[in-house]
Amino acid sequence: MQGSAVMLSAQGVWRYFGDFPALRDITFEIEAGACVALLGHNGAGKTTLLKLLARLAAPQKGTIAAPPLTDTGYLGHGLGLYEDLSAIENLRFWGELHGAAAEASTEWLKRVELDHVAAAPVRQFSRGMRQRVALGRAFQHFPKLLVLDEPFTGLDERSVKLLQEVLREALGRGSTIVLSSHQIPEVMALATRTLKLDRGRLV
Amino acid sequence: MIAAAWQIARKDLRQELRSKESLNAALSLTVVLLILFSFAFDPAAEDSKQWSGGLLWLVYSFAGALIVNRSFARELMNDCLEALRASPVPSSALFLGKAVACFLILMGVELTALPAFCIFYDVSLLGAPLMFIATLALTTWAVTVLGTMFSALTVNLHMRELMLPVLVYPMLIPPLVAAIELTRGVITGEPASEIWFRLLIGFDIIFTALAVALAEVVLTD
Amino acid sequence: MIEARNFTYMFYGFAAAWTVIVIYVITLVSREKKLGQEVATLKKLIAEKEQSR
Amino acid sequence: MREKLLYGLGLAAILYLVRNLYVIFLVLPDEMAQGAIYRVFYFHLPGYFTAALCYLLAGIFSAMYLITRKWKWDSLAAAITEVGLPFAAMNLITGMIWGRIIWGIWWTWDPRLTSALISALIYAGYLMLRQAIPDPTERAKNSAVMAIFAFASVIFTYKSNEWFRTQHPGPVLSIRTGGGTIDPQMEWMLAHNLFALLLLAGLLLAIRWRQEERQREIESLRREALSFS
Repeated sequence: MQGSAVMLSAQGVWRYFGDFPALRDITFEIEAGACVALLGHNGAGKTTLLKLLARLAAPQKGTIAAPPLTDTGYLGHGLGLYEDLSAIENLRFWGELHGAAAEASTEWLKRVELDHVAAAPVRQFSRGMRQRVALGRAFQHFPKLLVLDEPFTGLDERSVKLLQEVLREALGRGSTIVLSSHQIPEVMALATRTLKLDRGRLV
Repeated sequence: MIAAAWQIARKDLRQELRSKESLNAALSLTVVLLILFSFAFDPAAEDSKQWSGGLLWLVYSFAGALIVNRSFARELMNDCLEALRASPVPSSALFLGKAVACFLILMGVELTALPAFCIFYDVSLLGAPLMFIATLALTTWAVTVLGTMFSALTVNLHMRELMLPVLVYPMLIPPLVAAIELTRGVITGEPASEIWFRLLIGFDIIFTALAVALAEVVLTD
Repeated sequence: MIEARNFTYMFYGFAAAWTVIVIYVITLVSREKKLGQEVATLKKLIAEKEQSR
Repeated sequence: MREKLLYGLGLAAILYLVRNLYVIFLVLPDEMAQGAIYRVFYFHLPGYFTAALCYLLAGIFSAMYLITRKWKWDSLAAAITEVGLPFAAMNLITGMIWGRIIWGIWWTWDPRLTSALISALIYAGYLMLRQAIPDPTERAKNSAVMAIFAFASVIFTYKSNEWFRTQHPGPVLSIRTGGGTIDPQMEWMLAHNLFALLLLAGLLLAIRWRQEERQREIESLRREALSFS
C-alpha cells in the first residue's frame, strides 16, 4: 500500500431529486488508508453520497473516481441476507460474487462464533446473529474500500464491539473506510477525518 | 458474465425450492383454473380440440405472472437488491440469471400441470411431442424474459402484483397467439403454419436483446 | 331508410370524436388548476420554514 | 409570449377544424356505396395517424432521455403519450360506429382493430406505470425503458398481424384496398383534417408538457420542504 495515494475523489458532484439538488457541488479527496466519518442531519444527503461512492448511482453532474466494485464493500441500511438460505450459503453466495475464497466464509463464521449453526437458515437467527453474519457479507472479501451507511445503528453491544474490531483490522490492512453515523463517540474513536454535510453541501 | 448469471440463477432456484412460495401458488392456481375453465367450456364438446390449447396458454400465462412477480420482489427483504447492485455482477448477468431461474421454475410448473390438462380435457400431445416441447420452451422464454424485465421495472411499486400483468399481458399477445395456434396444431393433428414458429423465435430474439441491453439502465439509479 | 340510419350514425361518430377531445381538454384544464394551487401552497410552506430557521 | 402563442395556436386549430367541418358536411357529396356515414372517416384516419405519430415520438423522446438524461425529454415523452391516447380513442370509436353500419357489428377481431386496441392498452399501461412511481428519477428511467419496450411491441404486434392477415383475410376498409380509387377531393379533405388534428395535438402537447414540468417542480418543492426538518 502506498501511503498517501488518493483512493477516492469527487469533483463538483451534483445529484438531483427532480429539480431539487440533494447534493450540491461536492468536491473532496480521500487518501488511501483513511477512515472518514460522514456527519450531518437526516436528509442532508449522506445516504445519497455514500450510494454514489459505492457506485449504486451516478452523479448527474461532476465525476467520482472510486475503485472498481470488486474492491468495494458496501453495507447499506438492510442486512442483505436471504432468509431461506443458511448462514454459510449466504456468505458463500456473496463471496463468490465478489471473488472471495471459499475459506473466507467459514473463517468468518468461526470468528463470529456462528460455525455451529452455519447450516441453519438465517430465518431462525436472532437479530444480533444476523448482524454478525451480515458484517461478513461486506468484509469477507477484504475490500480496499468500505462504504458503510449507519453501520452502528441498531447493533447490539456485541456486534458494536465486533464492528469496531473489524474496522480497526481493515484500517491496519490499509483499507479505506467511509462511514456515516449518528453514534458520534463510536465513530470518532476510529475516524481520522470528518466530512460534514448540510442540506446537500459540504461544510 | 455467464458464470455470474448462473450463480444468480442457482441462488434463485435454491431459494424457490426451499420456500416454494411461487411454485406452490403457481401450481395450485394452474390446477384450479383448469378445473374452473372446464365448467365454462365443456371439455366433452365436439370442438374442444379447437380451443383447449388456447385455454392451456391462458392458464400458463397466469402462472407465469405469479412467478416473475416474485423474481425481483424476493430481493426486497433485507435490501438484497441494493447489495446485488453494489456487487461486481454486471446488470445484464443479474437480469439473465433471474430470467433463467424464472424460466426453469415456470417450465417445471407447466410440465407438472400438463398431465392434469391432458386428462381433464381428453387431449393427447403425443402426436407431435417435439413440436409441443419447442413451442413450450420458446413461449415460456418469451413470457419470462419480458416478465422478468417488468418485474425489475415494477419492483418498488406498492401495487406491483396488479401492475405487472396489466403492463405485460398486452405485450405478450403476439407470442401467446403463436403458442395457441401451434398447440392447436399439435392437438388437432393438422400442423399449424411454421410462420408462428418464426414469430416466436423473432419475439424471443428481439426482446431478449432489448432486455439485456437495457438491464444496466434499469438496475442502476 | 338506410340513408336515415347512416345519417344518425354519422352524427354519433362526429359527436364521439368531439366529445373525446372536449373531455381531454377539460381534464387538462382541471389539472392546470390543481397544479397551480399546489405550487402556491408549497412555496408558502417553504417560505415559512425558511423564516423560522 | 408563450401564453399568447398557445392561445393563437388554439384559435387557429379551432378555426381550421370548423372550416373543415363546413367542407365535410356542406361541400363534399355522399360517398356512393356508403352514403353519409363515410364522413366519420375524416376523423377516423387522421386520428389514427396522429396517434401513431405520438407513439413514434414517445419512443424517440424516451430514447433521448436515456441518452441525455435531460428532464425535458422525459416530460415530453409523458406528455405526448397522453395526448396520443384521445386520438387513438377517437380512431377506435369512430371506427366502431362506422363498422356498426357497414359491417353490421360494433367490433370485429380484424388485425388492424386488434393491434390498434392493443397499442392503446400498452400506452395506457405506460401512463399507469408513471403514476405509480413516486421518485422522479426512477420514474423517468423506468418509464423510458417501458416506452421503448412498448414501441417495439407495437411494431411487433402490427407486423405479426400482417402475417396473421395473410392467413385469414378479414374484412378490410374498402377505401384503403381501393388504392388509387379514392377521390382526390376526399383525399385532400383527409389531409386537411390531418393537419387540423396535428395542430390540435401540438397545442395539447404544449399544454401537457408544461404541466408535466410543473409536476416535477412540485415534487422538488415537496422534497425541499422535507429537507428543513
